[in-house]
Amino acid sequence: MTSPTPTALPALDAAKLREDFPILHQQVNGHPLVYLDSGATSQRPLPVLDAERDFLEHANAAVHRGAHTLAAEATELFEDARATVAGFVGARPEHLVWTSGATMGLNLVAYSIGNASAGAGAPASARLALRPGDEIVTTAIEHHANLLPWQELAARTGAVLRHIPAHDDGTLDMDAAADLIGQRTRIVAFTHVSNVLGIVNPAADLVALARRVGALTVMDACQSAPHLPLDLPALGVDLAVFSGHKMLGPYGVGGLYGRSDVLEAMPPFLTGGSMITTVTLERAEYLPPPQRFEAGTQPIGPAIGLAAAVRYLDAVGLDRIHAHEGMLAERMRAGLAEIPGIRLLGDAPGAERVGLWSFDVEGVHAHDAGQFLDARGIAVRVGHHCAAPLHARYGVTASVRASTALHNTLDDVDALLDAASGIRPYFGV
Amino acid sequence: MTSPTPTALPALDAAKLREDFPILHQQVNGHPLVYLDSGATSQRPLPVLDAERDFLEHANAAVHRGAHTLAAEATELFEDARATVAGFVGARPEHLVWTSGATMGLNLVAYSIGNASAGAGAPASARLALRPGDEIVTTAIEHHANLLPWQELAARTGAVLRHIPAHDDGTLDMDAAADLIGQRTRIVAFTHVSNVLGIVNPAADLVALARRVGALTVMDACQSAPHLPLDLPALGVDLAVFSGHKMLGPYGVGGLYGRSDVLEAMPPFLTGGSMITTVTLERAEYLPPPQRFEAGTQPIGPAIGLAAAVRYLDAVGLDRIHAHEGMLAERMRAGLAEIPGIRLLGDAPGAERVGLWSFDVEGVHAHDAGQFLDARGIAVRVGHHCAAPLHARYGVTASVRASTALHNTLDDVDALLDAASGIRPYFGV
Amino acid sequence: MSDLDALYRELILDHWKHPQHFGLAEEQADSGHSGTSHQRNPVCGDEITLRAFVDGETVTDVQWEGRGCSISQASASMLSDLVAEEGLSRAETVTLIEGFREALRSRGQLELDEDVYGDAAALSGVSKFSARVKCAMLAWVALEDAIAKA
Amino acid sequence: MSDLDALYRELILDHWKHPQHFGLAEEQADSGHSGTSHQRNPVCGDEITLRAFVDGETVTDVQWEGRGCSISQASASMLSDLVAEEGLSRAETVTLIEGFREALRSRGQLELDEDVYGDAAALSGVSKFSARVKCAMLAWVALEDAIAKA
Ligand SMILES: Cc1ncc(COP(=O)(O)O)c(C=O)c1O
Ligand SMILES: Cc1ncc(COP(=O)(O)O)c(C=O)c1O
Repeated sequence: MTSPTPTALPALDAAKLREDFPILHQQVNGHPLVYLDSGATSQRPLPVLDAERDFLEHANAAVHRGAHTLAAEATELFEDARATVAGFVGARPEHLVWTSGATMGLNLVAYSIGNASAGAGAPASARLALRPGDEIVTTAIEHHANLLPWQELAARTGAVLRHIPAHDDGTLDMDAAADLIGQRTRIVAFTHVSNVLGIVNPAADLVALARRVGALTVMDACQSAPHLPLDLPALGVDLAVFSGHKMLGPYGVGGLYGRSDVLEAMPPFLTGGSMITTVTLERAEYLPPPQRFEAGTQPIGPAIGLAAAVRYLDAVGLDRIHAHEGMLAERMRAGLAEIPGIRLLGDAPGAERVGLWSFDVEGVHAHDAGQFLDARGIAVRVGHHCAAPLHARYGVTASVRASTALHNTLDDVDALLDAASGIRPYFGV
Repeated sequence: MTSPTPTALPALDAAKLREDFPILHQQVNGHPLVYLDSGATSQRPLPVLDAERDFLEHANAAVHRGAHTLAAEATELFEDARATVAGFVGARPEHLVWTSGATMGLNLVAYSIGNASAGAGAPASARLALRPGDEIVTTAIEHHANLLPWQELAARTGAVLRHIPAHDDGTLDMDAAADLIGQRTRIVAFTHVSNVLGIVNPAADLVALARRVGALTVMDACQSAPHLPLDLPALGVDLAVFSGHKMLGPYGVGGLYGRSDVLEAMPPFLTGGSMITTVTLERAEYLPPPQRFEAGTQPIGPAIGLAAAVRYLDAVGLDRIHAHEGMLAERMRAGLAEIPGIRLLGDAPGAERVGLWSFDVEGVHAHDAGQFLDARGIAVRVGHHCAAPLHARYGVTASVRASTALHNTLDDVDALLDAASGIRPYFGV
Repeated sequence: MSDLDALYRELILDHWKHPQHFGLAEEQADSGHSGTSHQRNPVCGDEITLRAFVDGETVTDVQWEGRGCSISQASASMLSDLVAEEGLSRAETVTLIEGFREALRSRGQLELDEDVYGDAAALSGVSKFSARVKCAMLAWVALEDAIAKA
Repeated sequence: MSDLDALYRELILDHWKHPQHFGLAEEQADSGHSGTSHQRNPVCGDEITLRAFVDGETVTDVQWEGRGCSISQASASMLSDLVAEEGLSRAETVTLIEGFREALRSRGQLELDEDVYGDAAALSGVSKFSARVKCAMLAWVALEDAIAKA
């Protein structure tokens, strides 16, 4: 484990943070809830719940389109939220497009490029256009959200989709990547952290490979944004997405980060109100980014909630969160590896990780294993976690995933380990 | 005014309902807030705020993908919400697709048809495909959200976009509609109620014209859903959209209603998690509707909030709401028409309406008029309300719009009228 | 008995470990007398291929193959036992499936009658676990489909 | 003075009703000595076309046409007056515009200096009304653009 442990900082006090999360204080099936499913959706601390509610009780109004006092106040709060969330990933407000979530952000990018390929957009859009034979490179470990939009884009444009393979230990095969990313490559789309493996991928190296051939980089930051310090401009990716609900924020909001020149070149995707300069019955002209990509009423309350969420994360400190969750992951690995019949997916020695492990229980289906854990109040996810090809790679259809957040304690991990050791005995295998 | 006034029902008590809306109890610029901007976004009553918060504090989890107790509970609440919201518009749960809002819903339909036109989807999708020369008919009074997606679809497919004109009084020219909707017409997209004019359009007649030629009907129900009883299957439209935030519900959620055979035939739009049956690195197969159109994490909390909103509307009664708002509209019309220099847009005698009026103040720009009203605590919307072509039709670029909801009282209307009479004197025109 | 034990009855674990009627005989590819259905649970990737043999109006045999959780496997095994041994008619089988669906969707309200459902009555406990209802239903949906095709 | 009166100063209403430098002379289409900019506020559809005349480094005249609210019209009028009468250099004009932008975005914190901004100093009150800042800025953004083109 090479997670940076900033010794200068005192470790975070997860037991204390827990108090901010109302949902954690309940019994499930007669046991205290141990929530190890933040990888699916995170729980919300009080400051997030309160920020959205305060807004709705005192300042709610549609933004950007009104002169009345509430509308002006709401617009300021909404644009402040943009600046806050952009700042959280090291970016400027004009580089952050609101979306409804990461899936939407990735579809936005793929469809916009599809539209450019069909001749839409400004002259600058031509450089994004795909032609038959052009290549889109993604990886063998992606969430469906960062795979299917590219399959569809390839089908629409005649581009070819290729995949960077993974080693057995879950790390990407960077030699293969260097071979795959070539002159025909126009887009390199990869996840920063896989939602199954938890390994932090070498984003900077992938960006360097893509830059060498002038390909656009698209990074899925869903599973890294809430868990480690992120500076997207420094990382050099062209575009990146994240989801509010996975980073202590509300449902229904997410972010698409983009470099100016890239966003500038992208034709609109969704069309409708608030993204135009002029409209006649026959045609419309569109605003510059980010508004160009924000058709219709935006998720105003959720955006304000997400700003509160990143302020909360920032106040705790992403370095400390990363170190804390790394420590939990370490303990989890050590414990799980000792349980007979449990196989960890992506157990790469020394890899930088977030606090997440997926595993297979020999002879017991993931659903049954998850049910057993749930009976002890432990909430884990079971299934293919929207990464079916990755599971096929490991010869399984489903796995059990335990994923942590800043509020998880070593007690939570120990509860998991204790229960997990009982799975195979219970099912008599 | 032909709004049905169900004399059997006691009128609703708006003053009492007001108490459920925390935001209304404040002073703005030294005056009690008079919120007449529900057409842009509605305010949320406590049961809606509480439903979402309760869910987040007690049952929040990602749905459909987990076996743990919270996930099972969240899935039930989420699917119950679907049934509730579908029922609100007379539909069955499987006919309701969650969206992030009406703009998204209309784009979903237009892009799905675009994908069908490009050869995507099942064999049944071919009947949705557009060919060059096919016609899409919309109206001259649409919100940009129900205009631009069709402009873009026409541009992508070579279809021709045509517009049903409006009379000076704001009603649609149904003779022209009967001429326009012909053998080439494949899609008829219209708004149930214009967000500028407030007139209830003859949806059943438009559906009949479209059916005659086998064209698909798409209805924008944003401005009708919260204001009058709606039975979409009875109305016979193929597809319809609405936005949660305009019907006392949360931001970030909306509904797309569709008839089974139409949804069945539509290829996917957004792709990602939770909408697939099988995925390999090369290709994916998709679930039946509604899941086919629900890629990625859905707005779970907002959907549960929206269910609470429609329960609230239903408890008050849509007939009563329609009658109450019709009464407010009547008083507003009478008062505004008397103020020298005020011109009402869409003042059709005897037309069925919702409680909304837009007007022009001679010699005073809408921004200035709105500012003047705001100084008296009256929140109205100014601008083109995302309906620029409609404003051009009336020879103005902007108007002032006062729109009501079930919590508005006659006192609110009188405050508007009193202030409005002061606008031209203040600016010395 | 804990909730978990009520779900994972002895009988269920037995069928899971010793699935009955498992295996599709290769030589008996679909004829006028049989129908095959493939069903899949998209959440976990579980799948089943089930073949029903019908003689006139009588369901004479059921064979299946598949992979999945203990509930889905046990359910397929119990269902095959039940149908093959009783020599039910098409109509009776459809009624049986409908009753099973209703009980499983009842959120713990309805118990399956052991006289009618045999070992499969042990699946009653699943109805309290809404996320597992699909697992138990998989084979039954497949049989419904296979009979319609036969 | 009420907040509203602080926004709609006498001077603003005057300029609105009697706009200065209004009208683009047709014969003077763009030459090397002038630049024209068209700006639009997408929210309300307000627009302005503004032409700046530059002689060497000196801005010699400004003409404009447009429609919009009293703030946007008065602001255009005041700006034209100011620039045309002072004979400012390009650089000075740019500095002027930057100062104006800063004051208007200050949410009521900064006052415009009457000695520098002339009548346009009356627009200080706009900065408290964030939704109206764009209205007041419209002509200034157009001038910035027009000078760059001249
Ligand atoms: C008639 C109409 N259609 C569509 C929309 C778009 O709705 P939304 O912005 O919630 O997507 C609106 C609201 O702005 C509307 O009033
Ligand atoms: C790595 C990764 N990418 C993308 C997504 C999709 O995010 P959402 O469902 O919020 O759109 C997820 C979450 O499910 C994820 O874990």
